Amino acid sequence: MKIHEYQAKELFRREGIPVPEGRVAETPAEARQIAEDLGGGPVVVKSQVLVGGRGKAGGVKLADGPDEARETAEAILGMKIKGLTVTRVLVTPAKDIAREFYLGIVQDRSRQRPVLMTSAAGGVDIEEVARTAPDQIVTTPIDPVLGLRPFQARQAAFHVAEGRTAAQMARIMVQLWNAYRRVDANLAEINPLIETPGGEVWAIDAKINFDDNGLARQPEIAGWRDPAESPPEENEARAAGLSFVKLAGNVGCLVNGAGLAMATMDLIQHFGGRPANFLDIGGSSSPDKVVTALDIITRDANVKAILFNIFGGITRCDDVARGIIEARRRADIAVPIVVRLVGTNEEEARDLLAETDLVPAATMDEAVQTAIRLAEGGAA
Amino acid sequence: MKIHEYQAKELFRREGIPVPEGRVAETPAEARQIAEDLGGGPVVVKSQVLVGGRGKAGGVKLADGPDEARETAEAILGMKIKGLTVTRVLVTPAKDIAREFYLGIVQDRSRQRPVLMTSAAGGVDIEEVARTAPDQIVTTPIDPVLGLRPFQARQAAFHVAEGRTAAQMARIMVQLWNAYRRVDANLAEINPLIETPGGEVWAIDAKINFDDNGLARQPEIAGWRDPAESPPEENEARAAGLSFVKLAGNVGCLVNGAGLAMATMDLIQHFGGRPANFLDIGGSSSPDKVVTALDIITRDANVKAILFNIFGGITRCDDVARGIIEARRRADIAVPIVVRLVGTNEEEARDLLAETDLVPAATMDEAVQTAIRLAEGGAA
Amino acid sequence: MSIFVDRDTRLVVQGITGRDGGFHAEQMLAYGTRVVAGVTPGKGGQTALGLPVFDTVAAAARETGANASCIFVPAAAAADAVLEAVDAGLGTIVCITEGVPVADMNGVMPQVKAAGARLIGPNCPGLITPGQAKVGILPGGIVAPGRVGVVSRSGTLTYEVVWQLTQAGLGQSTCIGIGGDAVIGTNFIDCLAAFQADPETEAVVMIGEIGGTDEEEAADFIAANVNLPVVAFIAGRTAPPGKRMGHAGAIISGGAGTAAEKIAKLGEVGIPVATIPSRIVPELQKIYTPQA
Amino acid sequence: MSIFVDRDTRLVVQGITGRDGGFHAEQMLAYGTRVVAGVTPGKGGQTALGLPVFDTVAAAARETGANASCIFVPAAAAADAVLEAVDAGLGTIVCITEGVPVADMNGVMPQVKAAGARLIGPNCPGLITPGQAKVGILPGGIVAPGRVGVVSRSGTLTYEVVWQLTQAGLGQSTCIGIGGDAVIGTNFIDCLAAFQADPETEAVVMIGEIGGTDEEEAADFIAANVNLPVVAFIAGRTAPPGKRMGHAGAIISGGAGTAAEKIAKLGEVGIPVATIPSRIVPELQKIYTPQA
Repeated sequence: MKIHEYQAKELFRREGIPVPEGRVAETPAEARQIAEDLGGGPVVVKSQVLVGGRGKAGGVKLADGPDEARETAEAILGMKIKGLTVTRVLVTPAKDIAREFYLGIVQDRSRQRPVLMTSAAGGVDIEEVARTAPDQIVTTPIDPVLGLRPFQARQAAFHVAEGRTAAQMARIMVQLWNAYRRVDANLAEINPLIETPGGEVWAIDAKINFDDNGLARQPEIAGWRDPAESPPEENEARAAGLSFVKLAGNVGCLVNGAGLAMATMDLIQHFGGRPANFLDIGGSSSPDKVVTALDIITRDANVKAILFNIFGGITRCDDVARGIIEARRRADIAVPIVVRLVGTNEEEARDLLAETDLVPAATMDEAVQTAIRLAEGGAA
Repeated sequence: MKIHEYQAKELFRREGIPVPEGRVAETPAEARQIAEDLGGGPVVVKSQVLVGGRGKAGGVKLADGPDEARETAEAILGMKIKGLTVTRVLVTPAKDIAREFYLGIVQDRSRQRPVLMTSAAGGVDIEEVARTAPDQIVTTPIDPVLGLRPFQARQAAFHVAEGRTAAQMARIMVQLWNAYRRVDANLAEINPLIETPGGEVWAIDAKINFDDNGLARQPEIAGWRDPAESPPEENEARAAGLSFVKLAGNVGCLVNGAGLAMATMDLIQHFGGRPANFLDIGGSSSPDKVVTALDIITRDANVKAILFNIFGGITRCDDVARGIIEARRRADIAVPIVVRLVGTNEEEARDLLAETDLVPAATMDEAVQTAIRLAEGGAA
Repeated sequence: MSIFVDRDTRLVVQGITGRDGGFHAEQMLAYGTRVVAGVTPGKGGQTALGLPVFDTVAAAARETGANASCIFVPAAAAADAVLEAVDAGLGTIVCITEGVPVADMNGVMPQVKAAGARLIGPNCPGLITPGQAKVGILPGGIVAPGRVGVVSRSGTLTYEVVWQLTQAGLGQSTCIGIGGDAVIGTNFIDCLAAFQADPETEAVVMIGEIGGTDEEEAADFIAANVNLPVVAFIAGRTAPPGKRMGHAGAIISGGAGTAAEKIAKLGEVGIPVATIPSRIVPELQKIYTPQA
Repeated sequence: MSIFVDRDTRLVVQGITGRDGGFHAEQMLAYGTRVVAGVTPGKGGQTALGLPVFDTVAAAARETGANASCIFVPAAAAADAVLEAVDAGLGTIVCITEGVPVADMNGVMPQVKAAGARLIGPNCPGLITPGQAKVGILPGGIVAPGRVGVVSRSGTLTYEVVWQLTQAGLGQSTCIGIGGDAVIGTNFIDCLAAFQADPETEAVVMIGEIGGTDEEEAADFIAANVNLPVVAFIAGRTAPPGKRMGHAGAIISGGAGTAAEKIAKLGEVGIPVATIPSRIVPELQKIYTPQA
């Protein structure tokens, strides 16, 4: 899960990280008022959308005082950035920049622990730096139990800076770690952390992503979820306990298990078709879940055929078939449905399906090819 | 540092430990009101003084309803328990007791970590249990970094109890550890933790002692210090950065260093005298500290002679002597003062002292014997 | 003739009185696994499926000589359940629970390693040594004893592949699902090393997916240390970047963890990568014929 | 001819630009200790007392080959300073700072031990090997080279005893103040083992005080492992129970840690305990005559 810059800044502020003041505006007039409240000097008006590259897209602009802030907000509010409409802007004082640094803490899968990444190359895309000039990044593994020790932070900070600036940076690193740890983040980033010509240090951008598995114990953070982060179907699926990702094709898929769901999606493409989604309906085969899944999938007008790919495993296939038939009965569906069921009692299941308009298939390959053909208007 | 039961209960409550409700009364009328607010049933009226053995001293009494609570509070308020006057009572609902357990976390010096102690022998003096029936105590060392793991708590809890009671107890153990850790305690104790006939579990007493070195980062706790815990002179000394313990004798001591101060105290007794105090004036010899120390010591009418025992070490003895002379000039002191100074420039120091009414001495033995003689009215 | 679990496995089921724990304990017993005890705090002294239930894993291990555990507790209690099994001296710990926070797993792994224990999972289907022991939730009906080792990050996709192997007459030494989370106790390399060391495993099928670099590291490991025939499959060729595909670990982030990279790397070191699941068995048959 | 520090000690002073750190670094230099660097974060590149100052201990160790550290930082930063020295690979770390929270020291000790480093203190005067190296705040003027090892929980009481030894012509191999806190890095047993192993230490004076059971454990250790003559002194015979006597560790609590118990235990294993400080030298002379 992601949150907005202004929310990440709030979490950073709680830890003591120096973040410039600022507030969120939903209208140009509010933006003007905030700029005035901030003293009337130059401000930055920053679109709050959950995608990267806001700056390049024109979603971050300098404004010289309240009137310009209003005009700038007017231009930015309503903009579309990578498909997302800007409904909020953060208005925050502009800071003079002498130097820009990068600070980030991210889960390192190979090391099975978080790492602090520090670089004097701030303000740019850190993944680009990692690719082109990895020696410009200092990597500090963080002991998952001991946490980031202040001395480790100092070692990293004095590697990229010096004097009072480095000492402040080291304190900010520990505060960033505290933020990361406290909210079950898997990414916490300040890019850039700036030094002003006068030697002040400020976190002028802020980003935190969360470990979805940690959200159960982070009720405040979970409540900050912006539905605009995902298409509405994905939010609805999540609420129903389904793992769903929308794609652009015409074959809707319902699969049990994430790996099998990915493989099904791949197989559709392999046989020249186009999957409409990734959908893992999980271990249970309750008709309620299937109905919700069918509802979400068929709302997409592109979907011309639906494919069930279920490896029954321990669950009896006839039970699964009965669940699908019940769901199909409750949902009003116009497109053909191909069902492939493997596992205990798969013959009984096929007999059950034979009495319906569901199209049975024996193998994954057969099921996928049938679904593609049907989606393209062919016959079962 | 110690805090009262009602304060410890507040800290326990914050962690979720089941503590019966209750409030503190300073007058019998308040006690009556609290008992009424608690529903009018039987309550316990508990003196809040910072010493053990309140129960035996008659400072904890059952009262059958609000009127009896007022009478009981009247009897307890104003009582003296081990020299401390009761000014507050905690009024809390009486609970029926089926079983009593002991839970405590304490710093184990040898293991260099805290240990959880669990016993089915609750409600009695745990040190007595440790002496007479050590096998009735389950000791669980706590990893200082990992903390008390829930499974360790369960192992201990299921050793002394069973079923739902043990499961609840295990949760309380982890909560007790969280309290201990969060406030830099060196003792956190629930004695007894009770099970009611209906199977409820309650912490009906609570005790927390603190690591004095941790108080610097525990401003809330430090603010809870009850001056009644120590004699006023000790509080005053602490405020001045002096380490002072009041004793019953007639030779006041000012010594630099705690070990030397203890040895000086021992030596006075060894030679038949009676030390009036333990006082470590610390590393510096600033006249201000010495003036405060002299002031505190001479306020005790028992003190008939004062002994300075200073091992100069790196500090020059003539500087120390000048400090003492200056302090002596500023303080109006009627009793004789013996000064023993060792270290760099000790001869110069003795020359300086020779011009004053301070009585110089070359060795600890000589200094102590002289001070005892003077305290008993003898001549220098 | 297997890795990690076999006839000598004496299993305790943590969370045996829960719905999933109870159901799968029964399935494991039915398969013939030597399940010796269950653990549910507060239910010590009861029995479940005819097995004694203990309040703690330590008591269960002491009383029954258990040497392995299968964990079915809620996500919030999973890390502690693993550490309890480690503390009780169990050598093989299989954590089925899904949704365990990454920070919890980060904290658990150093303790597991320090104790020399083997943790499989979390969020995994467990493992099965056909004819000997099934620990976890893999369906016993799809496997057959044999000499192909199967290791996979998936659940049902593994079943699909194992079922195809069985139908083709290719039995398995051990089938293991290592789990789809970002931090797992046992990875491809651990399993490959164990299969290589197992005298009765003759070939390996490895099923990876997008996210992380475990498959790439496994490729290097195979090149240097494994002389068994290995066939791979990677799921998620068509997954869009930045989206979590069900599994917490299945995400292409920052341009890393794509199927293309993994497939290229495996190809570089000479490991055949099946394009689709139904090609796994034929690819294996090209380079491996079971001994009579 | 010494324990823990000697001519080969290459010392970094953490907190060299502070008041105490600067003063005592100067005293150590004046005594002849090979102080090679100072560390103060943010002052790297400056010099202090003619020594290079670094921002981190790691940089100081790398640039100067330091192998030991003396710490004079505020209490809140002390645990981190110790871990920084451990991380930089320094083998001997002397922490003078007082007021370090017990929880911090609990957390530090496992790391120190895992690294195989030696921590002395905190809240200690440090140690001195006469004529070779002084690390800490013990006054250099009171010691003399020789063959008596001195180990003590006190500061000025140690000076008193060492000064009496020196005046009696009994020089010292090493004098070490282990500190008065409840949790310390090096205890009596560690020092006794080192003195026993040191070919040039011929006798030991051990100065204990009330609180804890270190002296009792030391008595058992001496009985089993030390054949050097040992004389002890225990401060606090007349201390009232439940009162902290200055040192955080000097408290009789729950009836444990009394001087009487310690003296009895030492007596049991045949260690003479001087009744008053001025009897320490005579007691030692009864059982030990320095070789010519």
